[in-house]
Amino acid sequence: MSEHTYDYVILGNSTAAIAAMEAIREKDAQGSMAIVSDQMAHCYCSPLITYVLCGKVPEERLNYRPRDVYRQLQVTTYLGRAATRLDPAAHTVTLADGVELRYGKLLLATGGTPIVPDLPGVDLQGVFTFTRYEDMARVREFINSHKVRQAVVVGAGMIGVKVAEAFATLGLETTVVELRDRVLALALDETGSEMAEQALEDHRVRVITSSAVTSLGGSNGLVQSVTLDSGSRLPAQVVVMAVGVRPNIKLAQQAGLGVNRGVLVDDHLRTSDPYIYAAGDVAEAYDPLTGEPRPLAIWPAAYLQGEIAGRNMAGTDVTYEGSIAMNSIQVCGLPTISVGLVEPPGRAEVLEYRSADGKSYRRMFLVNDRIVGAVFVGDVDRAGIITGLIRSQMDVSSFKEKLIQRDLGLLSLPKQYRKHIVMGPGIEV
Amino acid sequence: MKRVYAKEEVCIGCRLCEIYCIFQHSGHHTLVKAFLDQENLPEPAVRVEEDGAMSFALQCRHCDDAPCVAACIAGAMTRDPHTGAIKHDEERCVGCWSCVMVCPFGAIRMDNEKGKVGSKCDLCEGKGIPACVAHCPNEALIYE
Amino acid sequence: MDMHRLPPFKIHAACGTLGILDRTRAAVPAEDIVRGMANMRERGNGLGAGYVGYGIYPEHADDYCLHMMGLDDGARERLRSYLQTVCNIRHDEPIQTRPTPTIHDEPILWRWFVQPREDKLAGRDPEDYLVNVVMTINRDVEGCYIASSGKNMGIFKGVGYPEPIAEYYRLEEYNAHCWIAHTRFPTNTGGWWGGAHPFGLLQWSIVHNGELSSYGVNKRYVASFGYECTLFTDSEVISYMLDLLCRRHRLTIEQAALAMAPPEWEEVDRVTDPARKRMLTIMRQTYPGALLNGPFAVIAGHDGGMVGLSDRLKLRPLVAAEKGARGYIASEEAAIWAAGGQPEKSWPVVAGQPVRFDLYEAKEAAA
Amino acid sequence: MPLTTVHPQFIIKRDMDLCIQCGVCTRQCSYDAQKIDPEDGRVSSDPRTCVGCQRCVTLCPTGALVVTERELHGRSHPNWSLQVQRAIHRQAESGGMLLTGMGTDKNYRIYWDNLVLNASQVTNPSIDPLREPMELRTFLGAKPERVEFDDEGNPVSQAGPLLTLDTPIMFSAMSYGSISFNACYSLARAAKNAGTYFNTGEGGLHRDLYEYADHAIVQVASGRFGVTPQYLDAAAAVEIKIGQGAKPGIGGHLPGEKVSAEISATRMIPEGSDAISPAPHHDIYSIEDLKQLIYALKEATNYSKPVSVKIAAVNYVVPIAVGAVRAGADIVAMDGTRGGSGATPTVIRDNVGIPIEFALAAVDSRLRQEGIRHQASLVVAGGFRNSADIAKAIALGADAVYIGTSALIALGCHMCQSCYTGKCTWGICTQDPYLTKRLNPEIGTRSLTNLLRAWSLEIKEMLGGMGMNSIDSLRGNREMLRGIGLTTEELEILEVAPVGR
Repeated sequence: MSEHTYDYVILGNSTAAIAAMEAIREKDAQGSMAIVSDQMAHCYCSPLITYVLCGKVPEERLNYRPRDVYRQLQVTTYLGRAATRLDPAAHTVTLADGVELRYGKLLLATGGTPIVPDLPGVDLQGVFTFTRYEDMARVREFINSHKVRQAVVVGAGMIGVKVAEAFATLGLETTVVELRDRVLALALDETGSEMAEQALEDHRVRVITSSAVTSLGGSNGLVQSVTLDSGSRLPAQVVVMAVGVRPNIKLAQQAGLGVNRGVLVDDHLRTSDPYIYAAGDVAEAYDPLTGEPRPLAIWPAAYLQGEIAGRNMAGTDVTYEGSIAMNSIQVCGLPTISVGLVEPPGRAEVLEYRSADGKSYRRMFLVNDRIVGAVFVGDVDRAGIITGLIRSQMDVSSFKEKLIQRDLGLLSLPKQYRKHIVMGPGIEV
Repeated sequence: MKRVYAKEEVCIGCRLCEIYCIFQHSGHHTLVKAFLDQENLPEPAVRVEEDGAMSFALQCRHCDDAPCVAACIAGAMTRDPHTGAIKHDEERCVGCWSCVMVCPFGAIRMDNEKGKVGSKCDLCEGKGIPACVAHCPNEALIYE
Repeated sequence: MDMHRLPPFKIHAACGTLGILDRTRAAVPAEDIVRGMANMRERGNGLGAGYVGYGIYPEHADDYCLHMMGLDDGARERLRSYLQTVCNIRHDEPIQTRPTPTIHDEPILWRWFVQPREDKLAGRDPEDYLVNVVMTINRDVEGCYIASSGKNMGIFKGVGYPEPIAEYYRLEEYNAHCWIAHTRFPTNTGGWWGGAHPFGLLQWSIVHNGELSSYGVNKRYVASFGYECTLFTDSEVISYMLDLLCRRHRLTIEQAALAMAPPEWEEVDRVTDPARKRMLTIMRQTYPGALLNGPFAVIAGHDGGMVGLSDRLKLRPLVAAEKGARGYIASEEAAIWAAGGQPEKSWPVVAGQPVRFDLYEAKEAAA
Repeated sequence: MPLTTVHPQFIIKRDMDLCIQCGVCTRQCSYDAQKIDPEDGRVSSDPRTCVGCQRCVTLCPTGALVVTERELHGRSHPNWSLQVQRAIHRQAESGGMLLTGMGTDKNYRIYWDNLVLNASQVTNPSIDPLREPMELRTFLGAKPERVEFDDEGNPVSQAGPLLTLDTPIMFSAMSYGSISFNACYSLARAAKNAGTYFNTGEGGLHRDLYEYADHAIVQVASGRFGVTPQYLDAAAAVEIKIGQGAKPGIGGHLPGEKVSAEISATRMIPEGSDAISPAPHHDIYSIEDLKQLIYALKEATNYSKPVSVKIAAVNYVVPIAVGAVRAGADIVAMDGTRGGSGATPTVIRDNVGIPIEFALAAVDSRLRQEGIRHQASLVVAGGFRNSADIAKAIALGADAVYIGTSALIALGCHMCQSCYTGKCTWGICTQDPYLTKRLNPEIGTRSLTNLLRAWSLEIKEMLGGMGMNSIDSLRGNREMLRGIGLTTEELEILEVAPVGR
């Protein structure tokens, strides 16, 4: 048996992969395990790369687990080498350098790849995507080595907004261009987006919505300008494409696994091949609120899926109840949290609260007395109580009027729910 | 693992738990000195909710499958493998409030000036019985 | 020395006791009991000793014999004038004595053989009647005290060690099938003739070594049945208690012992046989006043024989032995050996369990 | 509002060096004597409404508070003491009877302190309670005068239905309604733990306490509150309440605002209506009426449980008590003048009734003289403070002792005598849910069980010291008592010898 044979092989090195690794080792102390990643970096907190860019977080605090985590859990690492071919029948995966690994069980946790629209000038120097540590390192190095004064970020999603904030913090004249009519359209509702835009403007980030980038202009190979469909031209020495991320399904597709937008998995996170599992941004798992599977590129879901996939791979039988969409993002100092559906279906009941000074805003949508979505902007204190109510799909009719009140607490909830928590052994929401 | 449970029927809303939690984490040796040192007086990790005759004290439940550990993007919220307690590392916290988003008890307190999670219950690790339990005058908080 | 109106305080004493019974009614020579008592000289302080003999007045076997101690010459006549009003005096005579070194201040000693007067009985039980007569004499007849009042038995006691008392009362002249004796170590009194043991009432006689801490309860318990304690000694209360339990409540000796020295509740709770448990429970519920608490070891003589009982913690010694027809009970086994040589069998009296030696004839009658 | 001439009774001193402005005292004070001044958010106090319950002092985390009785000022006068003047001021304002809680605070002589107990030294040894089982087991009820046996040696005599106590101490009557449910619950559970009994008082038995009914003595008082067949059936004994030591001869009054839904259900009276217990039972105007009620209750419970009669110790307590025994009472409970109460006219509490020591001595002696002491047990109550009082009472002849105030103190009461206000800060004598929570029944049960356990241990220690290993030998053993500083008549009534004799 060649020395590259493992009971478990994990493709990917982010939160889903780490959660799976730890879950497997906890259940199976002896099983041999390998982890493969096309990135050289030790496992790191990817959402923090914008904080590192603008110096808010020192680089050494980026690692997600201690440096020796792989040695402690006896996991062999294959870093900086992408997996190029997967052969489910032969139970093998071949890496870029030709090395072939044989696996008992395999986890696909290869996350997502940034979408790069096919625009003229997109290959110019100074144009970057921003999902990985290397992207951040290259942008930082580019800014330091070139005369950069203006920056344009294409796409005002989660990544776009945080990159724009970072550039503004670095003192660059920053503009973010968004195709839709408002920023963070997936995460917030209209009022939420308005407040987010205001926060960006207060942070000297210019926001242009309902407009698309048609082309990038440059001179001697460096990007110099961005032209919009409105015809206006924005000077820019650095451009970040943040229009979205797509599950990294190429390997799975070529291996003949069931895929849609992401790799399809069942309630045990198994793919169509019983020995191959998938978790994290690459997977398309069940969303209890919408009732059908969809890719969910959010950190907590990735961790949870990784953990459950790991346990199942190690032989225990755990079902994954699905994750609901949720985002917590601080836009230039303005905390925002959204949970569940942000655009409520048809005749949802809406509860809304706006503080006198307009600084904090809450909105909840209820469908037959169950909360299906909530947005908190400004004051997000104890928002998790509502998250708990959404996940448990609890009937809130008896305390509906208390939900939106500022001093929402466990005392506002029925005694049974509270009793159960306060006396119960922990979270069973 | 041992956890702190509140017995609502006998919580008298006196807030001594909060006072002793502050004192325990104040670094001072006398209660009076702790409260004189107003500026760096810590927030209590336990919070008393009161509505008329109903009241009880709530702190982090140190859940077995803690959603806050899953949600934390900075590895600041971790579970201590020995004690099972959920620890919060103030250094690493970036104030993204993901933990606040997922904690179903709303037991995580935000410290807006510092832009980080405020004091979070550490079960008074290394200091014996949690201070809130030890000083509840009516045994409304039990540690088992 | 005022015999009657003593200050009402409790008399504390330690003591030595010895009882010898010949179950065939054969005479037990007085010298045996005296030799046994001499052996326990340490247990007394010479301030009190006494003997009770059963079967000593065969010729008056059916008459109640009152042994009288009189303070002065007039006492006898005062007793006669009262006694005539309540009893028929069959015969009365002095109790023979002889001057003996160390014996002094002796009272007038006289014995009366009497029967209750039919006309005065008015249907009352003669023994109840006699108990009243005795208590009335002790209380009201000036300078007069009745030491014993049983049939065919008598108590010979006074201030002194056992040997001189036996010598003084010329005990060798009596043929008793049962002798019970006592030597006394009183503490707070100079000792007086009436206070010595044994203490007798009708057929019962008591010698006692111990100190009842429950005296106050026992005294008030028998008082509520009409017994009036005048001597403030444990033996007085115990003898009234025996008379109450055995004669008036007609309890057997075992049942009376259960009332006086009951098993502890821990033990009662462990009893499995429901009938026995119910019996023990009803006894303790009914007779808390009879519980003798504190250390005691008692030898009680009665017409049918002799009984020994010690407290349920066995805080005072009591040992029993057998040799042929003879039964022995004593504070010390050494006294038994001294009295009648090495016994065939000897055993310690079990705490709270009575030991009894009955006349063979009594057994046949009962069987 | 005209000027009130009633000066504050207490002084509240706050050490500002220690006060950390935490506000615990303001939340704990139910008399508005400690408040947060809205102006600057700092704590402040108003002595006028303070009743001196020491709640704030106890809970203050830094011990910054001292509450002391305010010395009454003004020219002293032997006849017109300042207390007398205050009472007149109050009545000039209220025009009503002055109410108070707890037992009399007039310093009548406490005769227990004039009696001392015996101990063995040489002639009879002490019994070591560590080695020998010390028996406190006590039976309350009618016992046979003697035990008769059939031929097979089985007893044919029968004792009446009896209460079996593991220790001669019971909890006195305190009704649900005057004290909180948590207090009743604690008393019930502690009674069960200690193998003794609690008394429902006139308030009926709350449905949640039926689980402890086998340790309950249920009262039938002149108001007949909560008296149902189940109530009588479930209990261990039934007690007819004729009187109460703190207020002999008068009835009781629980104000309507205290009669919550729970209390109205338990007492079977409309919610919010005043619960009045009339002075006499309006069906007991003579001793034979009492006999009828005793036997009615015995019939109702088909002679399965003892019936007790509780009377206040008054001048004719001997004929009344002996009469009750002759009327069929299995237990006679006598409540002395120092007994406590939730709400009582002060003038009656302080001037009516005789000390329990004499009532007990006289009644026990008379019952023995009459030869009927075995027909009923004697239970005494009224101001029992410690296990020595209890041991002395048993030596005088009591079978058992009811304790009330000492139980309340164990639960946290600080004797501020304001029970009638219903704002008891210790959660005992109140129905306000914000206050009743303060008495955690787990703690309450533990405190009461501890108190009974401690006192029982002390009684065993004293018994051993007297050379006894059973309470039976102390009950009525007046030899074990000696009197100090008592007159010869007092010694004679108590039938106790003076010290030295």
